[in-house]
Amino acid sequence: MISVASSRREQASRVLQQHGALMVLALLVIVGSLAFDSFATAGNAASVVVSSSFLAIIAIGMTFVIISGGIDLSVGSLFVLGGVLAAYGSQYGLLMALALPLGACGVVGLLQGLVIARTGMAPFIVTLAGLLGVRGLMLAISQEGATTYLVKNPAFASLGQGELLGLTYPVYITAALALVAMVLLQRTGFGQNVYAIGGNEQAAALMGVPVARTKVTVYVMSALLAGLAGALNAARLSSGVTILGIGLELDAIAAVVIGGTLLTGGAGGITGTVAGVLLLGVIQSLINQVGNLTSAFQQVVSGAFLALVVVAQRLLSKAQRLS
Amino acid sequence: MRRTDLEAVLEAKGISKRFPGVLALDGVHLALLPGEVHALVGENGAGKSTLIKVFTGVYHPDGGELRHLGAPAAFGTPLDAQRAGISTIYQEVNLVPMMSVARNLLLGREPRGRFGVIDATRMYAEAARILSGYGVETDVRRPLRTLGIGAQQMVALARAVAVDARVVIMDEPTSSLEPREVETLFGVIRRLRDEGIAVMYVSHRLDELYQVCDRVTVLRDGRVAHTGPLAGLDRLKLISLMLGRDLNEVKAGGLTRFSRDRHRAADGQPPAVEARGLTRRHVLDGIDVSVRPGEVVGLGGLLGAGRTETAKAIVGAMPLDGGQVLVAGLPLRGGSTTAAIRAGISLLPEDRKAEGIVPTLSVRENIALAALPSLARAGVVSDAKIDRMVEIFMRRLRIKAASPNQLVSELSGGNQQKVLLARWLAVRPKVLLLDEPTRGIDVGAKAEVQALIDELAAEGLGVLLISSDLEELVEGADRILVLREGAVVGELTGDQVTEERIMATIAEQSDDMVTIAERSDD
Amino acid sequence: AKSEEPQSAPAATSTAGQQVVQSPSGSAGPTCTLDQFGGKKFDLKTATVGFSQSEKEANPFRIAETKSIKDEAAKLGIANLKVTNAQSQFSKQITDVQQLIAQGVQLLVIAPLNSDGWEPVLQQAAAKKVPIITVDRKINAKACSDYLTFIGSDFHEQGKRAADRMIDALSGKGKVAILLGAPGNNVTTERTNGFKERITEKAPGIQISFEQTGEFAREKGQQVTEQLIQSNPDINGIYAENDEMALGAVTALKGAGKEAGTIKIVSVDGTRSAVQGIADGWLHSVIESNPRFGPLAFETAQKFLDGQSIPDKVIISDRDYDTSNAKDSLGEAY
Amino acid sequence: MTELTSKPAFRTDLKPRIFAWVQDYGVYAAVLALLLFNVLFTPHFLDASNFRTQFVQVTPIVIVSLGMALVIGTQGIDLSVGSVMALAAALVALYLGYGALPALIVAVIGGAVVGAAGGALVAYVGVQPIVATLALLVGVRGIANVLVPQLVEFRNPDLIALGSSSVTGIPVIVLIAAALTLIVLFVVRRTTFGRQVVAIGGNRSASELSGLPVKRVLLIVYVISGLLAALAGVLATARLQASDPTSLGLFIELSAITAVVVGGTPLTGGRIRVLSTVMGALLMQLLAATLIKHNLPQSWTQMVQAVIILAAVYATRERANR
Ligand SMILES: Nc1ncnc2c1ncn2[C@@H]1O[C@H](COP(=O)(O)OP(=O)(O)OP(=O)(O)O)[C@@H](O)[C@H]1O
Ligand SMILES: Nc1ncnc2c1ncn2[C@@H]1O[C@H](COP(=O)(O)OP(=O)(O)OP(=O)(O)O)[C@@H](O)[C@H]1O
Ligand SMILES: [Mg+2]
Ligand SMILES: [Mg+2]
Repeated sequence: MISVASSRREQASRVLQQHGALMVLALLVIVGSLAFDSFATAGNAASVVVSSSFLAIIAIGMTFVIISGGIDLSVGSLFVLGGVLAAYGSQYGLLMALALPLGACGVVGLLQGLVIARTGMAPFIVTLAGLLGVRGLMLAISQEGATTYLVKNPAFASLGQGELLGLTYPVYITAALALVAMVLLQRTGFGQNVYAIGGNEQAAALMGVPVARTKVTVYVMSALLAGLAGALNAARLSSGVTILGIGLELDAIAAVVIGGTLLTGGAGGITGTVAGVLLLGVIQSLINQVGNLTSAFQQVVSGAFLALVVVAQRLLSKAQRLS
Repeated sequence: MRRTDLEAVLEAKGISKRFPGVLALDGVHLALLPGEVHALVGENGAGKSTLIKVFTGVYHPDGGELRHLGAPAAFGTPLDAQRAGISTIYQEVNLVPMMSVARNLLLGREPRGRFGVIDATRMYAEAARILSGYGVETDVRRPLRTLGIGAQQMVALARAVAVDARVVIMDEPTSSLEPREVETLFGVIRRLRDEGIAVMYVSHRLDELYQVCDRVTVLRDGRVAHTGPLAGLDRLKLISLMLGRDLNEVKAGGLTRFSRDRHRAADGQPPAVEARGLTRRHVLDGIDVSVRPGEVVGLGGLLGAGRTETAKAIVGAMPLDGGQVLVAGLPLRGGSTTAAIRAGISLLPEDRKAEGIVPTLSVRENIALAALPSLARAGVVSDAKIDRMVEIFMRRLRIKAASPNQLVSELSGGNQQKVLLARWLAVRPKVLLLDEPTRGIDVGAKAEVQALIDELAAEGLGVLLISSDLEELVEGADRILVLREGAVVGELTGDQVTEERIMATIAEQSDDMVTIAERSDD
Repeated sequence: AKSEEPQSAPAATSTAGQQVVQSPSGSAGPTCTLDQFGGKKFDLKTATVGFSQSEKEANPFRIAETKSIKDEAAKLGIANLKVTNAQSQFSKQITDVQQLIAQGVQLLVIAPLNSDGWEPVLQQAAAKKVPIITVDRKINAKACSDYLTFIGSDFHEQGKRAADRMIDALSGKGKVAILLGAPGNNVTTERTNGFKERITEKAPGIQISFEQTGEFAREKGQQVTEQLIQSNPDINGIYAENDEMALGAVTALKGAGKEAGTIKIVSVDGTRSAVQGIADGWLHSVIESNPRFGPLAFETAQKFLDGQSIPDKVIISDRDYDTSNAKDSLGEAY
Repeated sequence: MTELTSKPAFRTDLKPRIFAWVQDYGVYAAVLALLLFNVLFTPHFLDASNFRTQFVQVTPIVIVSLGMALVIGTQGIDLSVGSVMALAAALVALYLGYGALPALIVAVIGGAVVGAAGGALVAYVGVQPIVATLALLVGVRGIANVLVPQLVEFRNPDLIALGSSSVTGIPVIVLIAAALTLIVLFVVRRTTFGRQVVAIGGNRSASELSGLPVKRVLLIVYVISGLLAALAGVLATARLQASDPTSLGLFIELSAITAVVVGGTPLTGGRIRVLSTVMGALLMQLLAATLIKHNLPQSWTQMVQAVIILAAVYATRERANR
């Protein structure tokens, strides 16, 4: 007979690793509040939360992709495409303002997913091509980026600008999406399939997981969420700005990984990702609080922070395995 | 009991399957009847796993027809096959290591609560209930990878059987199971048979076949060499069918693998390697082992007794809390595998797929891997030297490959194992630690490997042999250390080396359960 | 470390290259006063002032711009100046400004990365009645209500003036290539449109046979030009939408063994290296885009706080550099 | 071997062999196709000066890709290469006062140090390569910009000569890239180190148990990548005749990864194809040149690149056994 139970300590350190980002976040907030008077104000907190919400939406989609063992580099381009199409579509009403970007981004996600699932090409390369192609598409429909479509539809604009209790609607939308994503990931067969193919694709296939369908779904979701984030952002900015989203995919990946999701797939979660996004936002806010760092120093500090956070994460998880 | 006039549940009619350079299956006919246990046997690379993968929709046949319940069937994916009631345990444990035990066990049929959402509480309870039926008591929330490989195999088994299956296919299910677990498994198989389910059973352990199987199909080089009832079939006849050799020839060779006489390990000689007080929390508890030149030392014990850990600790592949390893009387520095190999100790790991082969490299590169430093001058490798060495080992171990340049991942399991053995012999070790060296190896190859162990010991090599096959252990080892809960609980020498004594030593003072966890909850 | 000795160029004097307002204030267009805007008067010296820079301080323009704002603030004794840098990410700039507002700044000077998309910032600033002065690029919104005023150059006009120079250089005939700025950038769009409009309007003999982006960077300008002169050897002029790309083009021409001046290069910005390039004969002319916004920005703010009326846009007059003035103006170039 | 003879003889199928050929030599075919297109439709394409231009422009990417191929072979990835180029440019500007050679040496050491930092994070701390090098991507460019905040022109004749002179008509930097390619090819094919790199990428725990110095090899691989990136940075700087830490090497990591993957080296590691990587880089260079020469707008350029990358990788992908 084999009998192996988990010790309480083991469970505790597992929790520790999963919520490492959350704890670093709490630490930073405390330090920031002590160091700067204007840091722990409602206004500043709101600005961090509001501006993080768009990255969070993208990162939620990215979490699914990464847990499934893939990666999606096209989200930055999809974000800007979504914004431009939403602004363009808003001329024809609220419905078009949402349907157009979601439709287009969904199709891109579907294509990427199909190529990845059916040909076995590396997601990195397929979505890298997506990054290029989608940005090209965006440039084509905005006359090489020269045309900025403006959002004239008040209903759509309010989707991005309307406020409730000092926070704009996108924050609530993000929160709702995060909750849905959590349930999806932890409590549905689809979520289990995502973990399974990320953990061991071959085994998952042998266990009867519909690998191709799950992969396609994951990339469609990621693209839809990126498009939605773009559309909401366009509503917030009242225009389809064309110079957005460069390097956004790296931010999203960084947030997901800081949140404790393994890039190799098979493990991770939404809470960590949300914490990771907020962590990036808070770091930026702290840099702004200092108020006089040159741009170059800001980069050094961000890079150092990122390194610090991942090393801390890593050591925490090592400690877990040793105990 | 068995009724041959029954309609086949699953039938292969002239199935062929080609891989680049190999015709793995060549017009195979096989009918699986309800309520029978059908043995599928054959040498390594005969095509057993390939046939199973064709049955389960992993591979698509190049020729022939698959019939399911009398109608032509084409399974596009394993999922299709599963839906048709065909459930499988594969040769290599194929589960998701990072997911929890419960989620692995119930993936795809988790109990649902409100809104169709998974009910976690019920899932864990159900998983625990199912597993305890297979003698596995564990926290089903922990990741599967933290379980020993045998326990993982039991989870895979439980998973396969728990579905509403009409056909259950098992590809070497016992290769990582303990005798007691094998009994549990046989109980399950007999129950399935009585329920009218067709069971296909692949194993290289002939004893097992005679214990549970009704009929047998022998594959040789991708073709069916024989099909018929097992009961009347003589053991030697079966072997001669598998090997494709004359019955008399096999008779002459006999079934003996190891030479009966003990090695003459010079008793006066100092140990080639000596481990003192190997300790690691929850795993190893002050283990002392020594191996003298020309001696084969066996490590016995139940699953999870710490045999693999002991071996890994000796080669420095596992961090220790205490203890040291001495080679020729001098302590091994650094605790790294590199140092151990340089000092002449090598380990053939237990988990071939995860720790053995490098799947992207050829047979040739895999064999040469560990010996590279000695095959190079100033960091530049000599291809001529490698070729010569690879050729020798491929011939000596009879490695079946299209060419030395074939990818090792394309070989059958047994041949992969031989490649690994070649890798370790190539570094000319003084002491060889073999962790389940004959797992998944056919009778022919097994005899070869065992003969090889003998031969090496005779040449003065020290061997530490870990095997769950008690017969192998008894026949091969001069001296056996029995481990339990990470500690040596007995040493058997000379005439004490018998299966009964091993079992007795394991059982002594031992309660029903080996609870590592209870120790860790101090 | 020991770097090369700097090239000997006359050091810029403190007032050299000062911005000059094109249209005398209040002479034309709508104006704005404190009352109209609805804000409250405060003392600039003790106030918290925010400056949001759009791009890294890595090219001469941005360096000079940030430095000018900081220097002027120091000169005026404004102790509490908060500077943020959006590192060319528009979303970050929006957040930056929002956080500046949250930190309680009373006056905002913004160098916008983009003209559109300022809605959330403007709303927030309006709610707190924080006056915004945008420098170098415009914001597409209502002056004196959404924001206070704009100080900067007219990029469209710069394009037109560059076209005039090109027409001059080629005597109205020939083939011209454009090295475009970063795609999607307002500056790129306006400098391109201005140039093309003027060419079609005044010199139908000039054909624009090639336009590729050099992304405002020297290396990219060099690479594109190398491809260009190889496949279009008959090109007569190159219009580079900033100096860096023009200088990259010069390196490419040198590498291809061309003589100085055989291909006429006109560019926009007025960095010191470009003006030196004119003196060396490689560039034909450079249209200035003056980044020294500090004095004018704070002067405008002070006027506004004093209750005077200020114009809704302050267009500065940019000079041109060509062979006639390049050597003498080196000290004024940035 | 001997057993082979007892196997039933197999038909020689043509189709799989064509597949295998395309998989191995797809990049070469794609380069040829693109050359053919250009010869037919691009004016002045066959001029010697054109080939010179293309080769010169592709050198930094080739050099960076060589290091990237090694890193990818270990199942890693190095996103920091562009920033290392920038750092090298900054260091060259700072130390050029001592002469071209000392400046070059300092720059290359700087690259090695960054590589060592990344390698240490990956090998010893166990951080995932993509995140470790992402942190370096951000931080190292920051450092480069702190050291040299803006573009600096230089006049050092040695350095300018390095960037613009030729030997028997072939630009020096192209010769350097060719030499480096041969060295890396030799290392991968013929040295113990090369085999170890590939084995580690193929199965890390197997390599550990086989006594390979896994951590050290990983560290060295990242150091090499840093070295090569720094060298590429110096050469690009020499060619530009100015040190530009701000924009030098931006996004080159993506080009390099593309070159490696288009060349048929899988991102899953365990395999390195050096010459095909160079071909991959050439393919991307030729493609960019073609699009520029035909004056396509940016939107089209990016979409066409996307399609070509997909097509090339599709051709060279590992086929599933079905
Ligand atoms: N994916 C593959 N690619 C190429 N050849 C393969 C592949 N899978 C199996 N083969 C070849 O097909 C033949 C049959 O292999 P198979 O795995 O079915 O043998 P087996 O009877 O299960 O052997 P074992 O007892 O060692 O598991 C072998 O020669 C093997 O090398
Ligand atoms: N982190 C851990 N905490 C507690 N127990 C563990 C941990 N990791 C592994 N174990 C247990 O330690 C035991 C040792 O496993 P292992 O399989 O190596 O032993 P073994 O004697 O070599 O058995 P066999 O070779 O037959 O599988 C296993 O039962 C495993 O479940
Ligand atoms: Mg098999
Ligand atoms: Mg074991």
